[in-house]
Amino acid sequence: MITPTHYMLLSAALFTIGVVGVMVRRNIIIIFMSIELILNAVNINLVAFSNQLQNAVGQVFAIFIIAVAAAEAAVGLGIILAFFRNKETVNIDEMNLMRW
Amino acid sequence: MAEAPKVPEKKVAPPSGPPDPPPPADKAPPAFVATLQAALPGAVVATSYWVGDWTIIAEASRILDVATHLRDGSDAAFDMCSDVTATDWPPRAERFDVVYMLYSTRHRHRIRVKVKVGEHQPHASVSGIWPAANWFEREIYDMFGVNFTGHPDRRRILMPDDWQGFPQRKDYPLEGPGELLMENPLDWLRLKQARDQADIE
Amino acid sequence: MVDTFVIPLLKIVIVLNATLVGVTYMVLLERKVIAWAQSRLGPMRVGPYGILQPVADAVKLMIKEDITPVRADKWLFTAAPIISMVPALIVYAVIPFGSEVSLFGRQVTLYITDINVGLLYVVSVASVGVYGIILAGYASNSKYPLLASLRASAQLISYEVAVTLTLVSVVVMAGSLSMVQIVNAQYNSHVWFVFAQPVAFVLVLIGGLAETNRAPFDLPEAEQELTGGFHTEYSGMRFALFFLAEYANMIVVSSVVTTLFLGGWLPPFPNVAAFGFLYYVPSWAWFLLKSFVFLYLFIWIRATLPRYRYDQLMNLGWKVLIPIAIANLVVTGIVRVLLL
Amino acid sequence: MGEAIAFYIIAGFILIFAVLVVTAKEAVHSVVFLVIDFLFVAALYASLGAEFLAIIQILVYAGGIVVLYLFVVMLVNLKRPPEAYADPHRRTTLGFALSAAMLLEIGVIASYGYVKPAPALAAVAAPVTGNTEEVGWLLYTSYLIPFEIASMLLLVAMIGAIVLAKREL
Amino acid sequence: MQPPAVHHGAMFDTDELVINMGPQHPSTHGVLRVVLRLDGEKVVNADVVIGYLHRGIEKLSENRNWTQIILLTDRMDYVAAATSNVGYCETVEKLLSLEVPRRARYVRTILCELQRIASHCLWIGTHAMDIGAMTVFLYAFRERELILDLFEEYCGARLTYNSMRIGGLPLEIPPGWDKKVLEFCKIMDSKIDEYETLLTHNRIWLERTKGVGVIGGPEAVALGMCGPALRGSGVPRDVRKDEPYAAYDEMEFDVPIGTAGDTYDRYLVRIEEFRQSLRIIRQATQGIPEGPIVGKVPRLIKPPAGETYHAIESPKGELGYFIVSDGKSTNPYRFRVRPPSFCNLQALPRLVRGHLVADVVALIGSIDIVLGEVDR
Repeated sequence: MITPTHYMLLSAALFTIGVVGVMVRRNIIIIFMSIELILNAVNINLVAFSNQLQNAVGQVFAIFIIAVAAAEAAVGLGIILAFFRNKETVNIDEMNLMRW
Repeated sequence: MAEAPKVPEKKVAPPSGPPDPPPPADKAPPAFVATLQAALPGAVVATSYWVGDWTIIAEASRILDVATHLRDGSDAAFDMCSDVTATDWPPRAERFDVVYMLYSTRHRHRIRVKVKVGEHQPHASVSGIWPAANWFEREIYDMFGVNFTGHPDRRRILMPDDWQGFPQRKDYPLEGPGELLMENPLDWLRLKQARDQADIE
Repeated sequence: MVDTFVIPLLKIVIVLNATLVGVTYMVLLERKVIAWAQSRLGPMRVGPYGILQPVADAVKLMIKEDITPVRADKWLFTAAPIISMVPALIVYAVIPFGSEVSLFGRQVTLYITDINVGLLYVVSVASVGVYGIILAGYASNSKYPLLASLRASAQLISYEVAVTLTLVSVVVMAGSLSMVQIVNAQYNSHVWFVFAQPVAFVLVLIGGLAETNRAPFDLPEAEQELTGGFHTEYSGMRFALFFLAEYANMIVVSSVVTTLFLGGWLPPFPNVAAFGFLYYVPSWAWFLLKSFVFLYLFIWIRATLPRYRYDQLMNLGWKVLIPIAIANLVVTGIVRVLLL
Repeated sequence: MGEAIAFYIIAGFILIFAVLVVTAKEAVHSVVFLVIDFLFVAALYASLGAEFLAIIQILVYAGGIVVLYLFVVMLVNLKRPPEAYADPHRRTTLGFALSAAMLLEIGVIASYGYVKPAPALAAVAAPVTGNTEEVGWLLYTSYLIPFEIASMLLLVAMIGAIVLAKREL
Repeated sequence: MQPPAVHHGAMFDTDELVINMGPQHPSTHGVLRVVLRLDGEKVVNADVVIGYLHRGIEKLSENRNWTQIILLTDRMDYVAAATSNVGYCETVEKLLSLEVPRRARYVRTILCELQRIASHCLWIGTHAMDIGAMTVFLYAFRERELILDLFEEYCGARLTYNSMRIGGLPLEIPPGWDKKVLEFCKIMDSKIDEYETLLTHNRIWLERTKGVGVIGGPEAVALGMCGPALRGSGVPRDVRKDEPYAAYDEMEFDVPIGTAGDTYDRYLVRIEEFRQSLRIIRQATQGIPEGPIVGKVPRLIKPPAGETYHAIESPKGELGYFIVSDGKSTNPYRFRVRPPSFCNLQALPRLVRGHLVADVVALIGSIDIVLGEVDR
């Protein structure tokens, strides 16, 4: 029997992997992808509870999260491109200036 | 099989230049030639007429002035440089004839301008006057080694960039340099000189 | 047990094989039709009128040396053709080839499955197929493929937006995302959607051409510009997979257009009693006939039209197709709410 | 039983590919693993009866957002990842400390689940006719204003991305 | 190990990409190499590299006797070999001050114009193919085949004809050949319309060619462009009209010119040239005079010392020969060809700047080059 606990465990593990990615990796693109993993972990939770409660509100929120993720990716990648054009790097440690 | 009797090849002395016959008395040069002579005294060395073509033989050092005048003069208006080429006359001191074939799309007439250029003598490029001359002069540089100055992009054009020698010169062998030239140009030169010596003897 | 496992598995096997054979013969058909358009004969040597040409092609491609460029990303280079082929095949899961037939006393539906988000499934699986092309271009580590895959990703995503927006208006008409329900809706509304949604039909057709990289939108593989585009570095069977995927996608697009706009397996005038005799023709035959019309149209267009330029393609997608699609959707919505 | 098998397989793959995303040497490989990961997440959604969300996950996430990532990775196509010449494990301690804390939390949750199983809740609202209709109904009634705000957000993001990425306007 | 201080050498940065188009490329029409600097897909600069097909024809010719050179001229513009033959023979005749019989001049005109149609057929086919319309290619080759058949009947060869002799023609035209030529004209008339229905008003074709590679008349003249590429920019320069050779002074024809100077106008000019060529062929074929086919040619051809330049209008433009004779040997002292493709190709970097990669292909097609002639 799969209970919401299982989904929460899965979600928490995925979340952890995402956080470790953000912490350890220095390539900003991979950091962005780790953030996507974190968002997905949240979504899994929402959908699991939505299923448990037989209520679609959780799915509605998951859709909002996907919309936010799309917005975040668009702007974030735009920043990365603009940055790369000027500094030729995607290493987050070299992003230490507010302007150039 | 009987050997055909070997006819010893007659060594004809290489010609030292084109005849450039002067125009016959009943032929008057086109009007713009007179204008050119008036505008740039001394720039035109001679005029020549042969099988219907007029040629101006100009002073090499003043080619830019002549070219500019021929392009901008209203009676000349040679807006199109239809060809630039060279001829090699090795016995002559100024061994190259650089020949400009000009055409006017307005007056629909042609003229040939010819200058004599020495082997290492710097010669002004006309590619600033007619952009078309750019590649033609590159080809002349590639084939004859005429030393163009002021050319925007003086590289070899048809031959590989690292080619040794100038293939269209008369003293360049028809069969090409062979492997030896590519590997060791000095040895090749020695061998060639030895062969020429043997030829003369 | 038979209903849950055996029959679906059998259907999957049959559909997969039919697809692959169909795809190989699609290549022959294209070569023949284009040859006729160009006053040539086309393949004539292998078998009578060249009908065994696909076999020869397959043998040739399989025994050909499979080259991997030295500096390519080997892992992705191998994966890319597979990534492009798999989505092209799994789309067939939801395509209704016919209604029901009785075989050996069983009612068998002529589709593998009918999921309630069928149309969205088609669109989403097709969107994953983009990766094959992008990764192929990237993994080759060569400039022409890289340019091609940049082109491809921009093109496919743009036209996906246009097509998906257009499909929404069909969904509004049908009231369902299920492929089978859409066909049934056309039966119930007494009219094929091509007459109810002519604008959407044209848009989906154009978008479909672009999504499958067919002429005049075959920029990612434009031979004259990019020397073959994303598959420049591919050879042998891996190249064949790209090739098959392209033709499989063509069949998918024709099938989807048939289902959405031409009433799928329904004969013409399905509700008119006077034309009842058309039901004697089996439903799958109608479906195949209609799909064939579109396949022929694709080939015909390829033989006729020059190729668009990259910027013109993007302008067409974003400045023409998407606004029209949105306008069409709005009009459809208003009409639907007010009149029906 | 079938449900459990499906869950464990899917969950296993999700975690494996998530780890691969974070550990892959090349950014492109990371992107590919991310796509595969998202496909498995979609499968998980489907197994939870959220078909519409599953399809949206594939269509928007795998087919849209990640293509964007791939696009940027290709544009920024570096010969080697930044890790090759910058200290790759600068925050390793912090990262692992954090993950240890996280694991601890997971352990607590898991043990709590054993001690006090979640009560099986009764269905609050009966499903309308299907998953898509249900989600759509909620989106356009109760959550209309958040929906509109999300659309505004996307518009702003779109304009922002164009402004940022375009060299000269 | 010291890490590199500055990170450079990315294969693809977002600024510029250098891409080598050719020498092995499906649409460079031979072994042309164009080094493109791209910004995204936009061409920032282009460097044309030629010489991959250089065979030293000029040098070779200076070591062959005057008649042997005719067959070397075949190898230059190999899609319009007869035109090169005519140009060379006329230059030598000019040096010799030789009168060519009228019948020979008429046949030369017919051959030149047939050759122009054949060359333009090849051009329209490859140009349309470069832009993606592949059917036109096969249609055009179908008609080119008919011309090759006519040439085969006349001189036995299908590509490198060697179809001229100094002072006239090598062969009398076969009986009934002129009828066949007229028949071909009738077929070709309808086929030109066929090409036009496929292209001229095709929206995609218009979008791909209009406003692409615009060059004004004076600039084109200064760059040395010639032939249809120049006439597309509105300069009415045609050697056939301006400096008539063969029997063109007796023919009635118009010189079509464009207005915009873009790829589409160059296309229209060439399409109209098809029609004008047919007009010339009809006039010449119907008016072939009787008489000898060879003039009074000396047994040993040895022009007097002197030099001359003579140009004719090849399908690509002004094909000029500059020949110097030293009057003593049986070979030319200097043999120089002014290849029209060479000059047109020179304008390519100017034309492609600011356009997209796809336009580079369209423009290479639009200036109609043959690498055999460019590299010689």
